[in-house]
Amino acid sequence: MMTIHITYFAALRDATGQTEETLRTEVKTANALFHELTTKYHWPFSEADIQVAINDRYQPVEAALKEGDRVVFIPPVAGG
Amino acid sequence: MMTIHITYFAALRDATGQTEETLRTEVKTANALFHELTTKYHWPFSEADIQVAINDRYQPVEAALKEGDRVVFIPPVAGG
Amino acid sequence: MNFQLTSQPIETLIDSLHPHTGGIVTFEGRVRDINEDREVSSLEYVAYPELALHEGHAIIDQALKQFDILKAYAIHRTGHLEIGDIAVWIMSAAIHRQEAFEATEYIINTIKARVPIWKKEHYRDGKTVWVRCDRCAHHHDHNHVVKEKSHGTG
Amino acid sequence: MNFQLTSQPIETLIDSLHPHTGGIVTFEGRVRDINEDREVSSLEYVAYPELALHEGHAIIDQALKQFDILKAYAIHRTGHLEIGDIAVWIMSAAIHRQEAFEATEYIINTIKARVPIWKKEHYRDGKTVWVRCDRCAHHHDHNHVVKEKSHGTG
Repeated sequence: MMTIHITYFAALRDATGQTEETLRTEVKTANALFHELTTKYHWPFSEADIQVAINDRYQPVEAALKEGDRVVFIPPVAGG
Repeated sequence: MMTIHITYFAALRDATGQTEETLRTEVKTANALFHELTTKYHWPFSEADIQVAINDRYQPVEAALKEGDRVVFIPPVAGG
Repeated sequence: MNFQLTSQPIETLIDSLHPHTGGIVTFEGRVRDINEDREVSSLEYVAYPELALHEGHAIIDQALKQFDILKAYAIHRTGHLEIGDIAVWIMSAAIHRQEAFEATEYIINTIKARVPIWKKEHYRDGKTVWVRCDRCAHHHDHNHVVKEKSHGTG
Repeated sequence: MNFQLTSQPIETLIDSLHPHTGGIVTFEGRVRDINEDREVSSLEYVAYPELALHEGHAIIDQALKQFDILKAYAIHRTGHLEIGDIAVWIMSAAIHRQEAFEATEYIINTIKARVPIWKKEHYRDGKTVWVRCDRCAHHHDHNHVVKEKSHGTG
């Protein structure tokens, strides 16, 4: 079990109904966490739509998580 | 014989030593006039370097001249 | 008059450039009133600032490395924007123009692909949508409409 | 700071655009202090105004026909310019950015090729030369130096 801090932006913030949360989880990787949360919140995205940031840097979606990581799932961007 | 008005710009103005002149000539075309004037002023350009405007519009260098035309020989441009 | 000659100075807001600078290309992205055939009344841009700044700086650094330019700069707006407002402004300065065109186009394309900024469109019919990407929105209309809510008229 | 986020309005000097406008690309051509390895102190631009205006308008009209743009505009300076001064300024506004990039690049390339404007470079060594074209000057050095005269130092 480890503690992970998650921040939500844009469509994921709307779909989740909160800005951030801290949770304890058994999963080991970012994509496993994504699937756990998708089940919980019924997010309208597939893994292919999403990028992952860990501690404010993009990481591969398969990246391992460690205690205290700050995770952001990034829905499709539309700046510019 | 016809009367032609010529205006000089840039390098051709320097090489000719005047801004404009009106002359009477036997030649029938712009390129013939160019060669007549090159002989007179020793212009440092060949026909391939030069474009021709007649009455303020680009014309082919072989264009026929008529009485009263205003001619400008255009050295290589360098705007922008 | 769409082409003019002037003997007076031409002035823009760009200064402090290296004296080798011969060509500057800027891009302004503005909020337009139509997107994918829907009438837009306003926009909201939200950024993930820590990562957006990191990625933005990395994009400018890459442009400076990849193209023969003297300077590059970009600024992106956040918050609520009206039609005609500038969402993003980019400039590249180079000795020769070709490099400035290429760098500016690289920077806007890469910002759109990588920088975590999201755009919520507010429509005249009162609905709102988080846009997934430019020029591809209506091909995936069902997935796009992540959440629509009534928003008054506009 | 070469990349910034801001919640404040971004402002430029461009206004009065169609509300469909999503992308604006500008080009600024500036006087630089080095050309073809020679140190330039200032420039002089001379135009043949009647033909330059005709050709300039024709270029803008062609850009409006050829590219999917909403507006295009160009202005060219004449007279004596110092290092850093803007010699030419061009803008294209379009619904989508790609067309604005293409149109602006077309306009500057075509102005340089067709509009009867000439540039005399004044060098730090006091000489002056009517430039034949950009980026090709030194390949024809003898032909270029149409007339050199002493011009003081600068």
